[in-house]
Amino acid sequence: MKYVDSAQVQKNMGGRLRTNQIMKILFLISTLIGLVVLVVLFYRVLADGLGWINMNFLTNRLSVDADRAGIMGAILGTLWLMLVVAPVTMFLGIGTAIYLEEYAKKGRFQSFIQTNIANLAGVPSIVFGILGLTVFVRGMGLGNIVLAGGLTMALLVLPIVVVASQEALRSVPQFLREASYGMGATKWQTIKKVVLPAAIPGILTGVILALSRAVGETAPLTVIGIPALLIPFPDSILDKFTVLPMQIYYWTIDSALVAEYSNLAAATIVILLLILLIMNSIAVIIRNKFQKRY
Amino acid sequence: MDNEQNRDLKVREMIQQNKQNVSLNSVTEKLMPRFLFVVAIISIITTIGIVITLLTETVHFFRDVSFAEFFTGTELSPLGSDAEFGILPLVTGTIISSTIAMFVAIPIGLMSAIFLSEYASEGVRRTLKPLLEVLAGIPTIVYGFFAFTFVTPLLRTIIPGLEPTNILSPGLVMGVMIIPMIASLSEDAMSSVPNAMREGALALGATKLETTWRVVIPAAMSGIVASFVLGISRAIGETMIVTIASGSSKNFTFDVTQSMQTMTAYIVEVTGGEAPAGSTLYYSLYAVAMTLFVFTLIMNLIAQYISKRFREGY
Amino acid sequence: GGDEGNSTGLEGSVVIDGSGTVYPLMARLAEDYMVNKEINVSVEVSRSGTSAGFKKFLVQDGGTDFNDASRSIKEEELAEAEKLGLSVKELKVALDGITIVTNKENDWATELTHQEVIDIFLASGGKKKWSDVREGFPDEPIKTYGPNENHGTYEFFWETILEEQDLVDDINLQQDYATLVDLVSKQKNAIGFFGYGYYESNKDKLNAVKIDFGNGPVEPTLETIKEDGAYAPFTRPVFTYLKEGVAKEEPQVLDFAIYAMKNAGTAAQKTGFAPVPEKELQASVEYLEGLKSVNGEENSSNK
Amino acid sequence: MAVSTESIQKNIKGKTTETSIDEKKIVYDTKNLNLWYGEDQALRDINLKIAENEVTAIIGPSGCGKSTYLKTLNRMVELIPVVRTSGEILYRGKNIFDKSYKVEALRTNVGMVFQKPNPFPKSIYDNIAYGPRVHGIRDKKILDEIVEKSLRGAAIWNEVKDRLKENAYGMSGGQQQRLCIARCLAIEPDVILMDEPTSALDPISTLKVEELIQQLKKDYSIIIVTHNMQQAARISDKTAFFLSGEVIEFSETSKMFSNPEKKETEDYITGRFG
Amino acid sequence: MAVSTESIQKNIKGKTTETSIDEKKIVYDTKNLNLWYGEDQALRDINLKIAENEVTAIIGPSGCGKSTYLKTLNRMVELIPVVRTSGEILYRGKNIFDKSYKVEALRTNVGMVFQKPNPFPKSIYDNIAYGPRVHGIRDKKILDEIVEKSLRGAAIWNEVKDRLKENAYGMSGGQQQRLCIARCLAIEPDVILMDEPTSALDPISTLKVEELIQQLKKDYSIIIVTHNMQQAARISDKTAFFLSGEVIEFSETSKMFSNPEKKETEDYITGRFG
Ligand SMILES: Nc1ncnc2c1ncn2[C@@H]1O[C@H](COP(=O)(O)OP(=O)(O)OP(=O)(O)O)[C@@H](O)[C@H]1O
Ligand SMILES: Nc1ncnc2c1ncn2[C@@H]1O[C@H](COP(=O)(O)OP(=O)(O)OP(=O)(O)O)[C@@H](O)[C@H]1O
Ligand SMILES: [Mg+2]
Ligand SMILES: [Mg+2]
Repeated sequence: MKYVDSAQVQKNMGGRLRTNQIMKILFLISTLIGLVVLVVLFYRVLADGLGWINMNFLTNRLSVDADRAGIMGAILGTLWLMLVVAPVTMFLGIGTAIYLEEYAKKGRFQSFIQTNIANLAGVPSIVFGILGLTVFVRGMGLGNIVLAGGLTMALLVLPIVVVASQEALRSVPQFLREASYGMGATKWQTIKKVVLPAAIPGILTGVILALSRAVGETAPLTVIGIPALLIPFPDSILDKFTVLPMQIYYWTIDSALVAEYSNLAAATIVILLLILLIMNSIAVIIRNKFQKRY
Repeated sequence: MDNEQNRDLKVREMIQQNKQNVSLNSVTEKLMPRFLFVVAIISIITTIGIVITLLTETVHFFRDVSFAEFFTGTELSPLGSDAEFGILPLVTGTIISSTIAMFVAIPIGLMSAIFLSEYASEGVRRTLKPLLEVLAGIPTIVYGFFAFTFVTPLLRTIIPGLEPTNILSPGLVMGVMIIPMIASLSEDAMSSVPNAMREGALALGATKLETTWRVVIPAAMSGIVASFVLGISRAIGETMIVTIASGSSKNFTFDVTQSMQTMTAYIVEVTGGEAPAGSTLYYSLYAVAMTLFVFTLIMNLIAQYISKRFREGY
Repeated sequence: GGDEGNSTGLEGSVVIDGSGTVYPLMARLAEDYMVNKEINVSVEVSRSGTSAGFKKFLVQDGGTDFNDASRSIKEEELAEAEKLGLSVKELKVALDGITIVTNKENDWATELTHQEVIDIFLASGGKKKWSDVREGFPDEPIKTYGPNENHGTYEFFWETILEEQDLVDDINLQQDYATLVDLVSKQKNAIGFFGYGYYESNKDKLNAVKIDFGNGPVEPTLETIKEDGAYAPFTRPVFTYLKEGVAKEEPQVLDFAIYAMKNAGTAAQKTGFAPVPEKELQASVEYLEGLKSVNGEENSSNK
Repeated sequence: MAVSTESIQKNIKGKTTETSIDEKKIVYDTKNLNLWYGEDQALRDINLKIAENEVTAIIGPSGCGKSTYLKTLNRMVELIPVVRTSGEILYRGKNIFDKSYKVEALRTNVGMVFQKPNPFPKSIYDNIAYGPRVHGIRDKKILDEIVEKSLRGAAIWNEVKDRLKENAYGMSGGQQQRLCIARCLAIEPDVILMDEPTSALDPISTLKVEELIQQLKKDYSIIIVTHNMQQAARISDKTAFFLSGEVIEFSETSKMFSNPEKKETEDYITGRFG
Repeated sequence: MAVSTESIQKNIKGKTTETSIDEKKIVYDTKNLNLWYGEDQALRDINLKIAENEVTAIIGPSGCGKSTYLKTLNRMVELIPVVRTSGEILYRGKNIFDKSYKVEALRTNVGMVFQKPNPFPKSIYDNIAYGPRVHGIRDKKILDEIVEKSLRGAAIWNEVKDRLKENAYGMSGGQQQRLCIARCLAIEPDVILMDEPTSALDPISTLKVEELIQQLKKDYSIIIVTHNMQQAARISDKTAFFLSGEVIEFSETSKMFSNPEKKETEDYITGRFG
């Protein structure tokens, strides 16, 4: 006895194939939606901002006059901030990764730290802002200076560096370690002279990605409190500062005050995206250049 | 071997000598693990720091405001003379904006993942995926600007009743921001489903769609669901888009055309505005942040649990 | 005003915080000061709000140098200053007119009486629809908007104009003025209030309602917004506060204060405020000059 | 791999195959088939006629193209992007390479069983019901019947009837393979392709599957790739010997193992290479 | 792996080894060594005495514990966390398992060459200088001398002397392996352990490394694991035959290959299994 009516199956076939085709197109369209938004976003920002970008805009100090306003202070502030974030997060991130990969015994404690880092990566950035406000700005009395902002950001991006560094360390082949131990090198010597140099490209890629996250991050700084108008340039990590995303934020919400602020915000976005593009390109170059040499 | 080279070079002796006077090495050797241990602990201290910070001030808050009022109050007017601290408007704002975001991100992200993993050729995938990931690298402030200056006006021409600030526009933009995250993680999960599974289905006369839908996706379900949960967590914690584009009305409503405030936007408002330390208003900041933290923590734990626990046994 | 005096080589920093309403004015003064006068003095302006600003201002050592305020200092804040032994000086910098704004398409409510405005915003006013306000107005719901409680503008509106009675339930209060402008400019039935400056920057998007305070409709302009002008009932002064002790010890703070008072008039007009009468500004300048002559270490008797 | 010819002959002794190819109906007619993986040619000028209700075995050394040929018969080979073909394969008289020919329809008629059991990570029931469901059968009753019939057909019903809702991955390898055969039977195919279906199984499971194949022959045409010459001798009616992508010899199994025509065939069968 | 005993005997014909174990100095004395990977015992009751300035070969089928034993001699095996040992290994009279024994000191005296060449991803110079630097030698002049001497010692100086600053990964496999030997010589070890040092190399490179080993014997004691019995016969003085973690036979290479005592040894040498 036949249960499968082959005539019926044949009849269904056409519809099924059509559905398949339609869905395939739908899937393609879905994939393209994201890209279309990307293009529109770029177009909008460029259309609004490009006309405002010139040498003066890049080198001038901030101003309440849209015509005179420049973002040099914000660029310098961003650089100073990175000068805090980079060493702190590298030190903590790489150190943690080395501990977890090279020293820690695989066990409860190690997996506890690991889980903790995964969770930390999911904590909203604004909560880090509150931590920074409470501990660095108020608790330690630093005020809203580069150092306080940088420490906050460093903790925020720490999980990115830890995870990337762990991966890089894990991909260093065991035989290199064995070669070093075989020469009578100690564990730390082996890590310092063999493992770390071999892992450095992967680690650097992670660090750059972490920094580019920090460059674009706004929420924690709104909590820490960045002056709306800060004309002087910061000269040290103990100075007050503003950064590009904060300036975008203020100019966007102040566009009711001066309509042109909206264009300034767009122009600043163009610069910010350009900086991020450069940073990510460097990361890609490093990754490609040093990929798999053994 | 050239014996004249051997002359008086006695490496072994030199090494022996160095061994005797260099105790620094062994000190480093002993200290390094401990030192690195301390460094590794900092991530835990950070978590503890967050919890303690939030907890101590939250305790203060609950001296002034009862648990019941906070968690069941539908009225939030922290600034007036008769301040009320019901968190529900913020919770609904957060949930609604995240829901809208997930309505965008889940279908589009998943369908992108399906296209990339099941339909696209290797070359197409290798160009499209990084492009999609550019979306993930754009700072949220830029999305905020985009939502405020472009998406909202655009939506208002389509939806007449839409308020100029509303939860819909930032929700949608947030969804776009989360697409690459879901697409990427789901694609990873689907790519790791063995080909034998697909072949089994195709050999039965199933179309690619039927194979994907009924075999690949169920097999990759844990990874896919984990990506959804992480996406939700991300949406809950997202700040700048909603701060800029959704206004600051503390409406308790489910009407997406209205302006609403999320927990994150409330924190920005209160810290950026007047929050004299020690006032109930100031403490409310911590109570809200604590709630936010717990929300996202739960989401993250769920995601980790799912991806660890429910790996299919193929 | 208009002192383009040359640099006297001062250095150091001036930190200003406080009212967001006053922010545009002080930001302009700060910038002009740095650009035109003392290039080496760094002036930074934040706007965490009048009350939060006072918290940062009323600190024994350190703290901000100036606090902008869109209302007068409160009793309890004065008491706090007293406790800390700080002598606080109020400087009136400009006058702001609360402007009632409507949508460009609103062609009916071009003028309203004082009472009608109050009724529209009061819970007890009973004006749910435009037709409730006046015969002939459209039979459509009124949508009310305003800055939220964070702003001195709200406090003034509520305390002085509404005399602390309850606002309508469904009023939409916003933190950012950009949002407010947007909201009113895009809702046909909207009516809102905020400082004159925000109206002036958005004249192309909004209408200002002429108010009849009993002597015929008055349009808010820089002319009518005066303490004794026709728009006086909706006019309020805005201030900045200064700690005398700091002014005496830090010459750049005092110098900035003098510069600000001398130039407040022009700066006010550029930022949508009505200027304080020249006489009053002059008095402030004289008071500040007075702090200069007596050095800090001698005169501390006015505590 | 030294297999003595005698032991094989013992296996096929009992058989009497009198029908010749021409008398039976032809299911598959392969004409001048060539296939390339990119630059590498994997099949050369294959000509083969496969008859109805018979078991046709394909043997040959590793890499000779057995799996490739099998996967060409249901066009699964096209899942590899670099594959190109020339020539024709007529299935029931129609060229499966025709543009208008729907692969899904072909694969519905031609079931396939793989080397490694590949059940879906679903319940036993859902594994079997997958095919019918895909083809539009939703009626619970009918599905129940199909599941039972297919599992009976694959001689595994008694072992699993009490655990139909359990995950298929809880079964042993041999059970999984029979489940895969059952899954294939559920859509009532015409031909069943099997690619070394027992190579991952233990001897006892192998025996069960071999018995099953003998039974299935009544209702289905079966093409089976195997490495195991005794197996080919035991279960097949005809055998094709592949070498380096070519068909060296194709004839009655009894004839091929007792009296191969070609030297290469004999060498291979007697274990002299491979 | 059918190696005729004759061919091996041809290889060792020329050799005359008259010294017996007792006459030579003992470098390593292994006593009742047992080793477990978790639950699995990999070495059973090993007793072996290894003499100075000889080449000792260790042979045996895959998985018999050759590498494990070799890595125990410099305690590298302890890098695997689950390893446990019992028994003693006396190196120059001291038990290397003693708590007070520093592994770094042991490994400084006992160099190791691995199956796959494993140079560091650094320049040739830095590869050689690595060991001395680790042990505190910083003087550029001395380092230069050590590098030259070691590279000469490993018979590779002429091939690389003009490209000392180039990355070691630019070298051929055979060169890399000799570089690894040179790296090992740079700290003037006492013993060199080699784990199938030629198994990843082509025949010509293999020959070069074998010649090198013969030269090094003058100054070093060498223990070499090899799969290649002809190699063991060619280069070693003594041979230990391992089977399932046990030492089955240990004697003069010439004797073992011409006249093995044990049946298992003979079976293995003649290729009857393995
Ligand atoms: N995906 C592929 N891409 C490129 N070449 C392939 C691919 N699959 C198979 N080949 C090549 O095609 C030839 C035939 O392979 P096929 O798998 O058909 O051999 P087989 O006879 O089934 O061997 P086995 O008995 O080992 O399964 C081989 O040379 C193989 O290398
Ligand atoms: N890291 C490890 N963990 C657990 N067991 C191991 C480990 N390394 C080796 N073994 C086991 O120990 C036994 C001996 O292994 P070893 O590597 O010493 O063999 P071998 O003689 O060197 O073999 P080959 O010739 O293949 O290199 C084997 O059974 C192996 O499975
Ligand atoms: Mg095959
Ligand atoms: Mg080994």
